[in-house]
Amino acid sequence: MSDIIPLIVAKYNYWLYIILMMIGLYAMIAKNNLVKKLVGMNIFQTAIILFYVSIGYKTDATIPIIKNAHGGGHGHAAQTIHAADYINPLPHVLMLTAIVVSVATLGVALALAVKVYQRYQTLEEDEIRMRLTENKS
Amino acid sequence: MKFVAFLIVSLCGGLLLYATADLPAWGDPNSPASSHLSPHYIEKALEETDVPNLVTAVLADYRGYDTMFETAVVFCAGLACLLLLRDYSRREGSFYRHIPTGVVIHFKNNAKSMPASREFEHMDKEWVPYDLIMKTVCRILIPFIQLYALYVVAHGDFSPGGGFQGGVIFGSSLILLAISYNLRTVVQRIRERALGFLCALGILIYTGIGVLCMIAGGNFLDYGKLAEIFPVDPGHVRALGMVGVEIGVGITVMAVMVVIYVNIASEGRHDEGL
Amino acid sequence: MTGTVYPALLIIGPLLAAILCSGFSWVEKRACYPVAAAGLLLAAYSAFRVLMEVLASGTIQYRMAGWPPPIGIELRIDLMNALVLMVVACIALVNLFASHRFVSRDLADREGTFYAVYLMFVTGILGVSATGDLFNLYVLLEITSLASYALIAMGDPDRSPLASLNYVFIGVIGASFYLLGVGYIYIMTGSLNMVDVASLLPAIHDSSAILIAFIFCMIGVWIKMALFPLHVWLPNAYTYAPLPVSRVIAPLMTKVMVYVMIRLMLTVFGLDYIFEKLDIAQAVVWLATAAILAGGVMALAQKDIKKMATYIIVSEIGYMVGGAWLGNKTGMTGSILHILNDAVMTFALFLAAGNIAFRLKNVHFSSLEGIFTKMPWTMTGFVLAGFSIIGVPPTCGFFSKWYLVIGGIEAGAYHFVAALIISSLICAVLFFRIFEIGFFSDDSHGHGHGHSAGPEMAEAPISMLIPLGITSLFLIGLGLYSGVIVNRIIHPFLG
Amino acid sequence: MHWQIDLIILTFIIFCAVGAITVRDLLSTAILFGAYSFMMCLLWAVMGAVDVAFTEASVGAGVSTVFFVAAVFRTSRRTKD
Repeated sequence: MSDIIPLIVAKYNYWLYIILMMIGLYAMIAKNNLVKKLVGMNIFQTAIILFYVSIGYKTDATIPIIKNAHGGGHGHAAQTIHAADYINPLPHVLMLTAIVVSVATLGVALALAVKVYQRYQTLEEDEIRMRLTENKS
Repeated sequence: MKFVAFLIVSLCGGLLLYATADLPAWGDPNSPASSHLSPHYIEKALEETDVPNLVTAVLADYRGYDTMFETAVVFCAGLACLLLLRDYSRREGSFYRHIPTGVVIHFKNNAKSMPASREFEHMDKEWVPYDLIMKTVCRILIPFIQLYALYVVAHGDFSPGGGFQGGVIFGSSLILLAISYNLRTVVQRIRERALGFLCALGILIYTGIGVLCMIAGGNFLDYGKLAEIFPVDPGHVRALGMVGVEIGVGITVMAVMVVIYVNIASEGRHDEGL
Repeated sequence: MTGTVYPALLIIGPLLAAILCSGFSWVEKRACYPVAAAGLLLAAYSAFRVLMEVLASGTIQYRMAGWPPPIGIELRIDLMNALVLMVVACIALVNLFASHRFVSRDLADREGTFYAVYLMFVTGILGVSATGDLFNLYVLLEITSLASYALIAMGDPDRSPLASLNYVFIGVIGASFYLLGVGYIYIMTGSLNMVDVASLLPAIHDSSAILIAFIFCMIGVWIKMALFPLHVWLPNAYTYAPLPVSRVIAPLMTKVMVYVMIRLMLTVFGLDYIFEKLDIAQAVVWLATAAILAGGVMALAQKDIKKMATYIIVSEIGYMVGGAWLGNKTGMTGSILHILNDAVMTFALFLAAGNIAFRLKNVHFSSLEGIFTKMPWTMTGFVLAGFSIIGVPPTCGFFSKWYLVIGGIEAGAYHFVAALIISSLICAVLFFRIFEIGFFSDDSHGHGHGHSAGPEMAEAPISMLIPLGITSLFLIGLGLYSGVIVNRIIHPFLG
Repeated sequence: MHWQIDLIILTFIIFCAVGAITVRDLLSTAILFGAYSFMMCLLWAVMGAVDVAFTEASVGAGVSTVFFVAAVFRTSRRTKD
């Protein structure tokens, strides 16, 4: 037991992202309302983004913008940059892309939801299914 | 359904928890993710691209191809909303309010409409715009939001921000206008056709810069080669290329955000809405 | 390094055409179709040149933005990519020609936007097949999916938006799982380039994180390709989509996902890892067997050509996944060859269905009576496509099935072989049932009329028949030259 | 990185996420989702991912929420779960 607690503490961000991912995935699968499902979808995607951002984090490092790059005349030619001083920028780049992709998907999905509502006058999946069976019979 | 969902979710959670044990410790500077590729980006980016914001440098240069498709995703979303929701049929009837007396007139026939005059105001059926305070505050605020958006785009090389953020902020300033006044105000200020052109223009700028690099003899998006066409400092040309690209991204994102909003809020009729 | 420009043109051509299309849709709608055709022609020509260059001089690496591979993104085109790219570009082009009449009839007010989204779909799918970077693959996959969500929802106004929305939910779960898998690969190796990752992985094969990365990547890809228990989104989405859309999404989307799976297996994780470290190959082959049988049985229950074809796709996915997981070269050969053949034959089937739907407005079995006399040419193509799916020798479907069966026997997976044979029989039943309805159940009063007026010909327009004709020729051509394809392309690729 | 701040934000995130998917009014769902995004953005800012936080603040907490509100305005606020 004593070695599990440091494990949890050292990686609590990973644990958190797993919890959020589970919440999002559960909402996407189990919820009945289409907008709720979309909220779940976004929570799911944000959880993954949190995971990537956690990958990039480094202790004792600062944000990935080079300090004094153009300040102090031509300082930057002589300045040496240590990788350990700055947070890894690559996951941030990937996640910028992922955020934009998620908002694009959200836009299209909401457009579809509005279209579904125009047709069935409801956002509840079971009610839509009921209308469909009514139409058939 | 709930039980199945619970089962699937627990299974996924369990698998991921199982893998967590082997992940490198959180914030470890020597983890593979921080020691394989990223030192190159951190140590060489300023020298190679002359851009101090590493995220922008990686986003628009090293992984510029990704970013082009990211813009393409946004562009595609805008087109998709137009394709799905745009409704060219006209809604029946319209409401006018006589401003001095507050009397509302309802025209049931579309063919007739109130002649333009200052006394009558075209009114939404569902959405009643907010009061004077709201309008005035937003009116004062919007130019500053837009100025800030432009700053974010232009200053993306040196500080957090860039084309996406700037574009989204600019787009949301127009959305704010739509919410505080009404949708028609926005649609009159910036026509649908103009928005459509702007969507295409932004990504065309991005792709065009890439193609220019190819014409100059480099690979696609190799901004370094632009120095051979344009009279610019070869050491700084990559940064300039990135600014150009970011402007393109900003334009597309701005236009697409407004297109998506307008189409969702008015169900594609572009007449009235939130 | 400035080598060939064709890999870049392959992607940029359709992308630029999409941008121009969306611009032109606001000023001159008639310009959209030629622009789209030009973009796809450029893509097809580039794909052809790329294939030639790969055959002549081996793998092409195109460095985007000029940065060397692990730092920048590269397009990496080897023999398998080149083959898939060629098929994708050709099918997209032929479908554009076949769709023009339909689009200008049914979607006249949004023609330009439709072509633009269609081109974005093609761009995405070409990009997925060309890229050598794991994250780039995700972005392109999302473009493809986003475009297909929009295109699918253009169909039947009653059902298609809902089908598309369900596809959105499941598609996002699939893509996110894939992204999660890539995240685990990234955290363990620090790289995103496929070849670089492959060189770093052997050192950490025993890590549980890599196992989870593999599982999540695979589940993500399986969801996107609709492998049997995860296929629930596919039939509705493809059935209610408009025909010009479903006949390009159905052959391409699923097949390209199979390609992605094989790429992940061969290039990223490596066969050693999959077949020696992990002990799941047997289970996956069983899953594929279930997919083949379930797809076939569900296809039997349908009364509509389009819906039947969607279940046939579910069954065909089982062939390809099973072949790839048999763990021997013959099975893998069959699987890759089947990507090519299945894309062409599904396309031919949907083209024929599209021609029928253009005239009859639906493709329900009950309305097919006497269809052979009404649309003889279309039905010739339909018969060829049917024979190919059943696996009758001169058509291409036979040869890939042959490799799959041999591979199954070599691997000792007799249940898979049995499923393949049963599935062929089921397909035979399916298609002969349609032939029977179309050929023999010519109702008697129609016969009486026949003497006076003659059988009424209502063939589809020529612009829709020519694409079908070309595709049918390809069905036979690919069959006759499958030996060449295997010896020149697939065997050198597998080494 | 201060773990106290972290912990507070993390708790808020979980609450907002659970709240957003359980509350029985779609408008509240949309607003809670905005709050969730904003908390997430704070967390990323604390973790040093300024660009990602900036994007999330403008996209997630801003535009996405507005899209949700617009869609709810066009459809209905009613939900059964």
